Formats: sequence, structure tokens, C-alpha cells
Amino acid sequence: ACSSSSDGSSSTGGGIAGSAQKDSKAAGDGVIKIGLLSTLDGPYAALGQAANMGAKVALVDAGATLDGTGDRNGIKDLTIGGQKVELVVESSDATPDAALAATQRLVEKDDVDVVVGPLSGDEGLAVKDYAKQHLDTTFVNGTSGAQNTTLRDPAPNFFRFTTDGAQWMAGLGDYAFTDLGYKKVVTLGEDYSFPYDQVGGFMTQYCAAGGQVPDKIWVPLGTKDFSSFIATMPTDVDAILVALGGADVLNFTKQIDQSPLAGKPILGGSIAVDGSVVKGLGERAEGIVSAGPVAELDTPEYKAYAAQLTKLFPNAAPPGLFDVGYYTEMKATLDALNTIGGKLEDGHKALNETLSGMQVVSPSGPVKLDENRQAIANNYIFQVTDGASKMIKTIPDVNQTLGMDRAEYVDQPANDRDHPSCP
Amino acid sequence: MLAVAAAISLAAFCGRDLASNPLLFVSTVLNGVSSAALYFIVASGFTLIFGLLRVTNLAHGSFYLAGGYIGYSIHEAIGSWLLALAGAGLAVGAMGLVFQVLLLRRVASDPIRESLLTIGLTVVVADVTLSVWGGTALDIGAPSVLDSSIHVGTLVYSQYRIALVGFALLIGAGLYVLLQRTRLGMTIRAGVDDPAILATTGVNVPFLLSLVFGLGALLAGVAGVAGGSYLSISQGEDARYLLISLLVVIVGGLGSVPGAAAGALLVGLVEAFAQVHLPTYSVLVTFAVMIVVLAFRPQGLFGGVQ
Amino acid sequence: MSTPALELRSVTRRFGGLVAVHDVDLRLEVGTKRALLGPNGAGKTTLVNLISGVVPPSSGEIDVFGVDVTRESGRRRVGRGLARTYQESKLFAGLNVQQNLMLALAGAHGGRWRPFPGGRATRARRERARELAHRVGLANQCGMLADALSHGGKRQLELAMALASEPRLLILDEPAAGLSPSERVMLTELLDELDEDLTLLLIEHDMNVALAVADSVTVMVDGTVMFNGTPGEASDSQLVHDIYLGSAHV
Amino acid sequence: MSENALEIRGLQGWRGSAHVLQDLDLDLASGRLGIVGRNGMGKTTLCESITGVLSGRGRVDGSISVFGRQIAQLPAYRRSRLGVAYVPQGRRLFSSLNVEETLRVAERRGPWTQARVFSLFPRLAERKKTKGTSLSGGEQQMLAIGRALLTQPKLLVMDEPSEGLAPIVVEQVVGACQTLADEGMNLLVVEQNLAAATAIADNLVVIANGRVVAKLTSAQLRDDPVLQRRYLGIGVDDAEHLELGSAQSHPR
Amino acid sequence: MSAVDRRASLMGTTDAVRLAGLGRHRLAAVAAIAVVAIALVAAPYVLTPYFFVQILIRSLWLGTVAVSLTFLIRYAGMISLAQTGIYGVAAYVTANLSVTRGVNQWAAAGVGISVAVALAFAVGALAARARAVYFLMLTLAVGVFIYYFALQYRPFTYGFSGINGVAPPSIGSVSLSDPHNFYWFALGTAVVCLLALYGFAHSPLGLALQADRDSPDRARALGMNPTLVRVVGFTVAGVVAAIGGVISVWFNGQVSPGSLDITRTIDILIIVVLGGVARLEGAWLGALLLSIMTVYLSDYTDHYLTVIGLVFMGVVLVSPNGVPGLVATSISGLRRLRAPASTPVSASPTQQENH
Ligand SMILES: Nc1ncnc2c1ncn2[C@@H]1O[C@H](COP(=O)(O)OP(=O)(O)OP(=O)(O)O)[C@@H](O)[C@H]1O
Ligand SMILES: Nc1ncnc2c1ncn2[C@@H]1O[C@H](COP(=O)(O)OP(=O)(O)OP(=O)(O)O)[C@@H](O)[C@H]1O
Ligand SMILES: [Mg+2]
Ligand SMILES: [Mg+2]
Repeated sequence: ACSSSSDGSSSTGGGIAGSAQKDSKAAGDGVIKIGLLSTLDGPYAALGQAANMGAKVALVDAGATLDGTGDRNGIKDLTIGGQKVELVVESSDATPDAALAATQRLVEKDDVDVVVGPLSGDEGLAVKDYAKQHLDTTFVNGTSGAQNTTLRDPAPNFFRFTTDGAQWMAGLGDYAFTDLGYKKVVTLGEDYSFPYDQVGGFMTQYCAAGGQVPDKIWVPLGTKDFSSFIATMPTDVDAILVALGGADVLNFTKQIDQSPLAGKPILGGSIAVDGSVVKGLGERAEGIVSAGPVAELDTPEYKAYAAQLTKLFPNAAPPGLFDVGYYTEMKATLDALNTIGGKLEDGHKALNETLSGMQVVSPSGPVKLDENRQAIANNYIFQVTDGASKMIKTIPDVNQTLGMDRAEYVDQPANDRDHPSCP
Repeated sequence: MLAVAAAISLAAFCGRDLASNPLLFVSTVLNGVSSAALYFIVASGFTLIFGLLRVTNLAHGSFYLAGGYIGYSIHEAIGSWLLALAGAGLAVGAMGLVFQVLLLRRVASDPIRESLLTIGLTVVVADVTLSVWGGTALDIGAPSVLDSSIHVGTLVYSQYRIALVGFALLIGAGLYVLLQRTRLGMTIRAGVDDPAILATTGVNVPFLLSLVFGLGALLAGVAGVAGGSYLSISQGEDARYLLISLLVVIVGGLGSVPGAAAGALLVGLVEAFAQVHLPTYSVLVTFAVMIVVLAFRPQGLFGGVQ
Repeated sequence: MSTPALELRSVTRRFGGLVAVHDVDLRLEVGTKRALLGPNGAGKTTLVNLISGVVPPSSGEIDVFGVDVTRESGRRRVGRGLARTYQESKLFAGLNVQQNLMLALAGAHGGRWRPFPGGRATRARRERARELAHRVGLANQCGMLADALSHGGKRQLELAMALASEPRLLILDEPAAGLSPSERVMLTELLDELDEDLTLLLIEHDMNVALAVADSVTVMVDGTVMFNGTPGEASDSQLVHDIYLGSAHV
Repeated sequence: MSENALEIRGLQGWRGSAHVLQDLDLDLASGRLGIVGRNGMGKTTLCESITGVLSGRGRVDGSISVFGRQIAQLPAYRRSRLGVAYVPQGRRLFSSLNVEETLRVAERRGPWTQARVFSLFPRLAERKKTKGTSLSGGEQQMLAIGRALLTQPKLLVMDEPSEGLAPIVVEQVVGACQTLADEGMNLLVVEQNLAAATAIADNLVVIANGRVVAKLTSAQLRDDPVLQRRYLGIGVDDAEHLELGSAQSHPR
Repeated sequence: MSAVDRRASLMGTTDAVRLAGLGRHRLAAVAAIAVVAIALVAAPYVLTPYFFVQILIRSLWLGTVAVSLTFLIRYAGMISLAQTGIYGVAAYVTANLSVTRGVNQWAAAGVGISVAVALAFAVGALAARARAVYFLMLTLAVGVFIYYFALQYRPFTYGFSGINGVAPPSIGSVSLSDPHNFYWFALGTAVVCLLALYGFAHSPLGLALQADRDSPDRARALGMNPTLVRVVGFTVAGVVAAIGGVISVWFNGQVSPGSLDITRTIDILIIVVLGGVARLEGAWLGALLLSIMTVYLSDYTDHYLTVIGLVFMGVVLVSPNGVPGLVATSISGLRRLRAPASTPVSASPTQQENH
């Protein structure tokens, strides 16, 4: 019955809330306003904090000065094409409702020209729907990784310079089966679209390689105590794939260590051992293999970025998925604005065209967009050693269909509780 | 009759479960019981405040959260788990006392306004803890003596979780004696019934009520450390534990310590078994059971007639 | 013999180990005005609760106008013409005196909970309510919230509400308690003027009221009926003096 | 002691928004004073002003001193510690405590003990484990009195203590009041039962519309129907009732 | 003798005076209604589009949901935390039927409201025996249950992301997709709900509801069935909440678990408090205030959540009757300053009712 994992239903925008247009025409008023939308409230606040740091590094790189080091502080001293650039910071609590309300505030109340964000999967779907009703505003994703934001029924003015949740797992399936020799893996993730995409991304390749996933465990959103779920896990597996993030990984690893499964190798989802999380995990993180779009690279871009990040925010964790993601999106936005000299009077035509053709070199490698305005970029395999995630393999130029034929890939049922499957 | 039918089907269910996978059954029961222990510790302060002051303290989760964070910092600073427990308890207790004296007392006798004030506090505490401790999940870590597992045959179980059960029993017994057997307990109950008249017998009622509120907050702070060592402490835990406390206390019956224990046990076990047998709808099962219990016994399992 | 208004046959009620009402037989012919006396804790209020269906009897039967109501809900008994007052006032504190009375009146008439009744019925009810308020001495307080009445005022309203339902069997639980001496005089007059056919069971510790109104007296002690007789016999009885009246009422 | 047990000057009292006590003066040098008056005249409000219970529902202005101490602005519990105790109208027992617990909560060290209360009201001794609010009306009254006595008062304020009591118990209460007074306790008793009022106290004040309108001796009131009619409206016919009825009007 | 005269003589002079005062009040009330009506008519033309749509129209349906709670608290003494659940069910059913099953929007709304009302009836029947905090908790459990149901039962609710793309219907040739038309529609519905609730409250059944609130024992002794009365009252409130739910889903174009989670429940509670429970209209005022606060406070401070929390606590502390009560006390305070010897004003109804 669930035809689609990530998209509830028809995505032609509806309702009155989305239909209001800006209070006044923003373009050509001498100010370019950029809205920054992340999650500074609720359980994912730590991720939002990192995201905002990354975005601000891009702004500072472009010549701005920070108004302060707080999460919600803006910037000053940046002009593009003779126009002052202003940053308006908004926050959600990771629910689509809150993201939508925040986007409405940015677009309709604060008259921003570009929205950069949001942070999490389902928020992105809501914002994409909204984008369709506001074609004279440009939307550049944050780190939201739901596949269907761009894979199916995309919005013409929504751009994503980060890869999606399935792309983030590219390579891990092969690596687990071939290099690590795991023939059977059990997965555990929260019951919503982002983990579906993560597990789906893993299994697409893992099952194709011949691996087996005897059981997928979906815990209700907000689960903290995993002990009873752990108790139901089959014990005759080679590894456990944990598609959790933030505090949950911490809770999970603690509990698995105190169960009969103690010592089983752990494969991590992309946000399981991300830079901002690994700190809290301490020793328990050692040895976890995971995949993700951001790695500690030996490139000038990475080094410059890492240096700038610690300089601006001494308390920041090492570069991770969220800050680098927001950095990349913000950098692409600023580059495009610079290219067109800040000209937005044409209903953002020039800006959107420029963005579509943009290629950026991000701290995590080169990025270009496909015809749906979705990033094609490198992905990396990691292992945690000595308290840090160390890159052990690069998967170059991963596209959204993971190398499969687009038509065929889109025709498959979307990732969800039961799909894909190879018990 | 209904109870008998329920008991029979419950026994049948357990028997089948036990036969099909004894290890799973035992560990599920253990999980349920140890969760229940934590829930009881969290809810004990809530039942005190809720049952005695008739204040629906919706900031209870925030007290828990603050306790966890403060405990974390103390633990980081001096490395003693026990001191962290005590320090967090005292700090949060003091916080609750100040809140009660400065704000809550002014709207005493209007239950709606009281709970609304506590909602306001929730918002503030969440915002402040976020700016102080950040959004990352923090792990206090169990005390080193308990930080390992017990092995019985193929069964592996966390020592800390078992110790929690003992801790819960201790708190429960202490509270029961305080409320039912001491004059202070009686005075507190009288203060809830008719504060104005109790005052004419020479009791400083506002002071007494503040004390109770402080004690409830203290228990929440202690629970924060216990829970932060059991799992971890992070933003969002406040709402979670508030909801759990509400469930436990209401199912058990207002202000009744044995009731809270029964409520915690029911919630913990139902949750554990539902997660094993019906993972997708486990939360629904937990709440459905609560609704059914309350529909048949509106005053909770152990609650007297209002 | 005509059907009595109220008949209790060996009614017993226990609370745990305490027998609050023990094997009581009581028969009230239509039109009787009976005073029920007895020391504190004798079981008088419990008896009223049994009759009005607030608590079920442990054993025994209760007839109201010839119908066995032992197993009937309190609500149904109201429909049979039974009304009572409470020893502790139970009023609609958030409504004013008039609204309290209008509710009581509505309770007395059929089809009472039609959400939007005709204006005429409402107007007539409002008139009746005012009249009742006047009768119990609350004419000046019609618009006052019941909660704001003084203790005595509440007692007066209690009485008016019982009268409002135009009962055929009226049970009053200490109507004079809390009333000032002058209001007690009014109360006595009011009870004296009650309808011939109305059956009254009156619990009252004020002998000036009870003996003036009643045509017969029952005395209960420790849950059992110890005495039945006329008011005159009661005030002459040594037994009644010893257990209830004391020396004051010689 | 030269000080008056109770001295009230210019007392104003509000209940909700109603100005109930209007410039009331009252003295109780020592011993027993009865207060009578019709329903709604402010007797309870006066009691609550003295004991400090009113502050929750209204407010007071003016001077109240007991044994020379100004107490008008003290919280209720401080007044209790100065020896003021209260038997409230309608009993107001603690619904979650039983008889024994109620007494235990109130008890302070002094001449009154639980045993003495039980010997004063034997009926209570039989009902020790019953919740206060499950007691019969009269039993509740006894418990309320016992509760007040155990705080070892020097000034006992009673609001209609005989309400709901059987005549024989009223006699006991009246007797108890006399005993208490003989032991040196000062009593302020509001009473609707005229016989009881005159038996308890030698001096009475009549309150109407929040003021003291008369000070009489018990004998005067007991024996003089004219006074009874004038102040209490007993035996009035309708016309006079109206005249008194104005006293019933409520400040709103 | 005119009716008023007769009433005055019956009630005595004090009441007559009060009646005269009421005449003055009635004049003020008429004036106030006129001012509000003019403001509401002028609003679409003078407000910025953002304020008009995101604040004003949003407040209209938020207020409609909240008024169901105000009604319950004011007249039945029931604090229900299930109102968000009920409006959510109406919204979900409407959205699912019209979007994924292509049912006519009005029909979908009709079914949505019916299902939600049936649910309200069931919850009412389940919870009617519980009182005070038990009622509060039972309804909270129901609300949370519905939230998790929306989250987990993907076949119907589509899980965390919910249902998007719900379009408002049209009335004949008038399309409600136009914010102006939608405004009049939402406003009309709000007024109808308000009048209906007042009508109900003053009907005998409404009086019975209040009677039950004050003394269920006595109500029973008068021949009422308190449980039934409570169930009916709860269901009536459920109708209004469900209507609010339908309007909300047409307004937002989407519904997801986030639309009915515990923070939304708390929002509704906050609205009711800000608006006060003395009068039902307060709900819309509260909705307007909360919307304005959440949107505009973040312009001024990073810690706007703390500020909202503090402002909210301030209102709760200072005024038992929300912002209107605050205004009323300050006005009467000023008056008292001007004429210190005047008779004290009568207490506000809630003050007397909160016991
Ligand atoms: N619900 C109850 N639980 C326990 N005991 C009760 C309950 N109700 C009444 N009793 C006891 O039953 C006895 C009779 O009480 P009841 O109220 O009928 O007395 P009464 O004759 O009305 O006395 P009074 O004249 O003082 O009002 C009392 O001893 C009382 O304590
Ligand atoms: N909340 C209120 N608002 C307005 N008036 C009130 C309020 N509460 C009490 N009153 C009025 O205050 C007056 C004084 O009441 P009080 O209880 O002191 O009278 P009382 O002399 O004790 O009467 P009783 O003999 O009936 O007990 C009464 O007329 C009462 O109606
Ligand atoms: Mg009685
Ligand atoms: Mg009085």
C-alpha cells in the first residue's frame, strides 16, 4: 500500500498558506537577502548548529564579516554587484510543518531572494512543494537528503548541490560484501524516509552483490531505548547496519554492548559517526565502517575549509556532513550570484540558469548537477580509528540512480519499509 | 470477570512466548522491568508534585533534562558519579524551589494557570540548556563498578540496569514511608485538601508546599543523572520523559507511590513486549493500553475515588 | 389500605464493619409529615441516601408510591416525584440563583433537555424561579452566583431547589442548619404551608422546627428505629430525652 | 494580663469584590463573647479576618490585636502560634486524612491531648480510622472542634459550632465551652442557635450589614422578645420583615 | 409596567441598578462589535499579504480549533488535550480522500468531519466518567495516540511526511484558492461556530452542562444524566474542532504528524490562555497574539523562545483571564484612580468560577 517512501502523495502544491506572494517585490531593491534555514530547535539542534557554521564559512570566504559567533547571528560587509548581502537565519525543529512555516516567514515576510536549506529529509519535500508556488524565489537545499526531492517530480527552482540519502551509502554495500566478507547483515533504522533511503542505498548494491538482509528493523521515530529491539535481532549475522543519527547511535551502541550481540561489527549510516557525533561516542565508535559524502581529504579546498572553520568557530567539531553540506550549497549560491552580478530583476532566470550549470569544488570534491538539478559527487567509505572517522575508499562521481538506468530506477518502487528486499 | 479473562489470556500469551523463545522472553521481561525502574524514578517526583500539590508540573521533563546536564558537567569536572547524582539533585531541587516560591506560588489554587506556568518554564529551560550544553547527545557513563554485563548462560545483561531496579525500590520505599507513615506526610496531604484551614493549625503551608515541590524537582534531577547514565542526555528528552511520567502516574493513580510503581511496571513491560512483537505499532500499543486502563478505571489502578 | 408514599422493608446498609442503617422498616402514608430524629451518626443521612438512590442498600427493599425502586437509579426515582436536599449544600456554584432554580425546574418537567425549547416555557420557568426564590427569602439575590451566597443563603437555595421539582415525596436533610433564627421562622411557616398531599420526611435537630411541622416522629439510634409516635409523645418520652434531646427540652 | 484578648478597630473586610465588613469595632477583654446576626451579615467574614483565612478569597483593612499583638497582616499560621484557633463553618475537614491523622496533624504540646479530645467526644474514639469527610455531620463537627483544641489555643474562634449537632450534643458543646472558659480560654462564638448562644456567652454582639449594631447581655436578649424581634427578626410580620430585609441587601 | 420595570421590582433595587449598568455595557458591546466588524472587513485591503494570509487567516482557523477548548473549559470544566487529535483526524481524512482517492473536496470534508465527530463522541464516551486531571490525562493519551497513529500507519497517513497538495474547493464559481475568498469563508465559519457555541451554552442542555460542572451529584438528583450531558458537550466541541481541522488542511495544503504533535497541543492551550476563558471570542484573539509573537519576536532576539516563554508566564502570572482580563483590570484600575469613592465593580465571572 505504501507506494512511495518519501513522498506522501501528489506533490502539486495546495493550500492557501503557500499561495501568498511576497510582501513587496524584493529584487532590485539594492539588497540581496539570503535565508538560511536549518534545525536549531529540538532534538537535531546540534546538527543545525554545525550546518550554520558551514554556511557562514562560505559567506566569510566570499568576503563577509560575522555579526557574532552565535547560531542565529547574521553577517555584514558583503556586497555582490553593488548590492548589500543580508543573511536571515530561521530555524525549524526537523518537522515538515515547522520547516514550511519557517520558509514562509523567510519568503513572504522577510522577502529573501534565495533560501538555503533545509536540513532533514522530509523538510526538503515540504520546501520543494512550496518552491513550486514561488517560482521567483530560488531554493538551494541544505543537507536534506530525501531522494524524491529531486528524483521524482522536481521543482524547477530547487537546486541540490549535496547528494541524497541513498547516494550517501554508495559503495558501502559492495565494500561490506566484497572487502569485509559480510554475507548477512541486519539493519536498524528509524521509521521514516531518510533511513529508508539510507538502507535502500546500501541494499541496492549489497543485494546486487549477493548479500542477504534477513531482517530490517524499523523503530518508531523518537525511540531511545533499543534494548527490546536488539533482543529480537537475529544473532547469526555478520554485521549490523545502523541507520541512526545523533543521540540514538550513542544509546544504541551502549545497549548492543550489553547484549548477546556485543562485539558484532557495526556498519554505520552516514550520520552515525559524522564528525559532530563521533565526539560524543568516545571509544564505542572505534572500528565502525560507514559511508558518506564528506571525508578528510588531502586537497587544498578541504584544508582551507577546515582551517577557516576552526578559526571562525574554535568550538566546532571537525568538518562533517552537515557543515560541509551547507558550506557547499552556500558557496554555490554565492558563486552563482557573483557570476550574474547580483541581477535578480528577471525573475531569477539568470540565477537559476547559472546554478543549473554550476560546477563547484567543495571540500569533499567536485560537484556538478544532473538534469533534475541534483548533485553528482564523490562518496567515501570510512572507518573510525583513534576517535576519528578515517577515509578508506573513494567512490567517484556517484549519480542519483547509483549507476542504474534512470528510467528503470525511477520505475522501481521508492525505498520504504519493505523495499528493497533480499532476505 | 474482565480481570480474570485478561489474566488468563495474559498467562497464555506469556506461556507461548516463553516456550517459543525463552531467552528472548527473559530478556524482554528484564528490559521491561529495568525500563520500569527508570520510569519509576523519573515519575516518583512527578507523582509527588502531581498527587500532593495537584500541580500538573509539565516542567518535570525539563527538571530531568537539567539534572542530566548538570550531572554531566559535575561528572566531567570531578569524575565521581555519586557526587554528580547528589549535586544534580540538589541543584535542580533548588531550582524547583525558587521557581515555586517566585512564580508558582502566586497562582496557587488555579490548576490551569499553574500548569501553564510550568509550560512556560519548559520553553525557557530547553532554550537555555541548548545554549549552555549544545545540541550534542552527552553520555554521563555508568559508575565504573556497574559498567559491565552479567552473563548467565547465553543471557547477557547490563549490571547498571539491574542496579537501577534496586535504586528504584529504595526511592519508592522512602517515599512511601514519608507520605503514609510520618506526620510530615499527613501534614502535606492536609495541606492539599484545605491549605487555608491547615494554616490555622499553625502550619506554614506555603513553605511546606514549596518544600514538596523542591523535593519533587530534586527527584527529577536525580532521575536525570540515572537516565543520562542509562542512555544519554540530549535535547528532546524533556518531552519524552514528561509523557512517560504522565502515563505512569495516571495509570497508577494520583499521588499513590505503589500506584506509580505499578504504572511504571505496566508501561515498561507493555512497551518491551510490544517492541518485540509489534515493532511498528509499539508506541500505539503502549498508549492504547493506557487508554483502556483509564477507560475502565478512570482514577487509575491504585487511585481511590476522587 | 392505600399505597404508601414510601415504604422501607428491613433495609440495612454497612460501611465496612459499621452498620450505619440496621434493619429499618418505615412506612409513610401519602400526606404524612414525618420528622426523623436521632443523635449524630445515627444513620439518618445514610437512610436518605438509600431512599434517593445515592448508595445502594446492603439488603432490604424500598418502595416509592408502591413501586419497588431498590434497583432503580437515582435519576429514575426523581421521575417518580422524589426530591431531596443535601446536608452539605450541593449547588451549581458557577451559576446564579435563578439559573440554579431554572435547572431544578427543568428537571421536574418532561422533555426537559430539548436544547432549544419554546420561549414561552422558558419565560414561565423564569417566573416560577423568581417566585421560589422569594418563597425561601432569596428574592434579592436572584442574580447572584450561588458560590457568592453566604452559608445560610446556600441552605435557602438548597431548599428552593428541592421545592422546584414539585415533588410528591420531599426529603429534607437538616434544612434549618445554618439558618438564622428569623429564617428558621420563615422555614417553619413555609413547611407548614406545604401541600396537603405532599409527603415529607424531615431530618432536623432544631426541635422548634421539627415538632412544629411534623405530625409524627421517628427516632433512630445507631442505625435502628427506637421510637415511633406523635410529637407530643416524643417530647414526653424519657428515652428520647436520654438519647437525643438531653435536659434542655423539658 | 491587662491586655484585651481581642481588640478590633475600624475593620474593613472584602469578600470577592463585596465590601462585607464596614468599619467594625469589637472588644473581648477576656472570657466568652457570642456573635449573632442574620444570614449573610458578615459573621463568617469576621471570623476569617481574625484567623487569617480570608486572605485567600478577600482582603482586610484595619486593626486586629490579640493579647496586645497586632495581627491583621500576619499569615494565618503565625496567628495560630499566637494562640488563635478556628472551628470553621461547614467544618472543612481534610478529605484525605482519617480522624486520628487529622488530630495528629494539628496536635501541639500542651494541656490538650488526643485522649482528652476523645473523652470529650467519645463518638470520635469509635471512628478513629474513618476518613473525616465520611463521618456524619455531627461527628464532623466534633472533629473540627477537636482539631482546633489540639493547637492549644488561647483564643478560640468558633463559627456556628452547634450546626448539625443533636440537641444533646449541643448541650455537651455548650458545657465544653463553659469548661474551656473556666480554664482560661477566651472564646468568640458565632451562633445561630439562640439558646446555645445565650448559654455559651454572657455577652452578645449583634452584627448587621458588617457592623456591630448592638451589644447586649445574654439575659437581655433571651428574655426580651422585643430585642429579639429588633435584632434577629424573630416573629416579625411581613412589614417589619421588609424593614429588616434592607439589611439583607448585598453590596455588589 | 414594562418588562424591565417588573423585573427590577422583583429583583430589588440593587439588581435594577445593575440592569441599568448593563444597558450601558450593552452600548459598549455594540460599539466594540462594530469596531471589530469594520476592522475585519478592512483587513484584506490594508494588511500586507504576509500578515493577511499567514497571520490573520491562520488565526481564524487556529481560533476555531482553540474555541472548542475554550468552550469546554468555560462551560463544562473539561480541559481536553485531545482537541488537536480531533482536528487532526478531520484534516487527515479530508486530505487523504481528496488527494489520494480523488473524492470531491466537499464530500471529503464532510466525511472528515463525520469521522472526527464520531471519534469525539467515542473519546467523550470513554472519558466522560473521568474528571479533572484524570480527564486531562486521558485526553492527552488519546491525543498522543492519534499522533503516533498518524506517524506509523503509513498506508493511510503516509508517515512522517504526511499528505501534501490538498487544494481548497470552490463554492459554485467562487474559488476558495483565492486568499480573499478563503478569508471570507474562514471568517464566516468562525462566526457561525461562535454563535452556535453560545447558542448551545445558553440552551437548557448548555445549562445542564454547567450544572454538571458544578455539582454532578445534584445534577443527577435533578434527573439529569451527567455522563450523557458531558458526552454531548464534548461532541459539540468536537464538531467545531473538526471544522477547524478541515479549514486548516485547506489552508496549509498539507497535514503531517507535526500538525498534531504535543507542541501543537500546547500551542492551543497557550492560545486559550492568552485569549482568556471568560468569553469564547478570546480564542481568536489568543490565536492572533500567538501567531504574531512567534513570527515577529524572532526578528528581535536569538533567544526568542525564552522570550515567548517569559511573556507567556508573565500573562499567566498577572492575569487569570488572559490578555482581555489584563486590559479590563487596567481599565478598571484607571477608573478607580479617577473616582476612588465609587462602589467596587463586580468581580469577573471567571474569578468567581475558578474554585
Ligand atoms: N461513606 C461512608 N463510609 C464510611 N462510613 C460512613 C460513610 N457514610 C456514613 N458513614 C458512617 O455511618 C454512620 C451514619 O452516618 P449518617 O451520616 O447517616 O449519620 P446521621 O444520622 O446523618 O448523623 P448527623 O445527624 O450527624 O448528620 C456514621 O457513623 C458515619 O461515620
Ligand atoms: N465571592 C463573593 N462575591 C460577592 N459577595 C460575596 C462573595 N462571597 C460572599 N459574599 C457575600 O458576603 C456576605 C457575607 O458573608 P458571610 O459568610 O460572612 O455571612 P455570615 O454572616 O457568615 O452568614 P451565614 O449566617 O449565612 O453564615 C454575604 O452576603 C455573601 O453573599
Ligand atoms: Mg446527617
Ligand atoms: Mg457564616
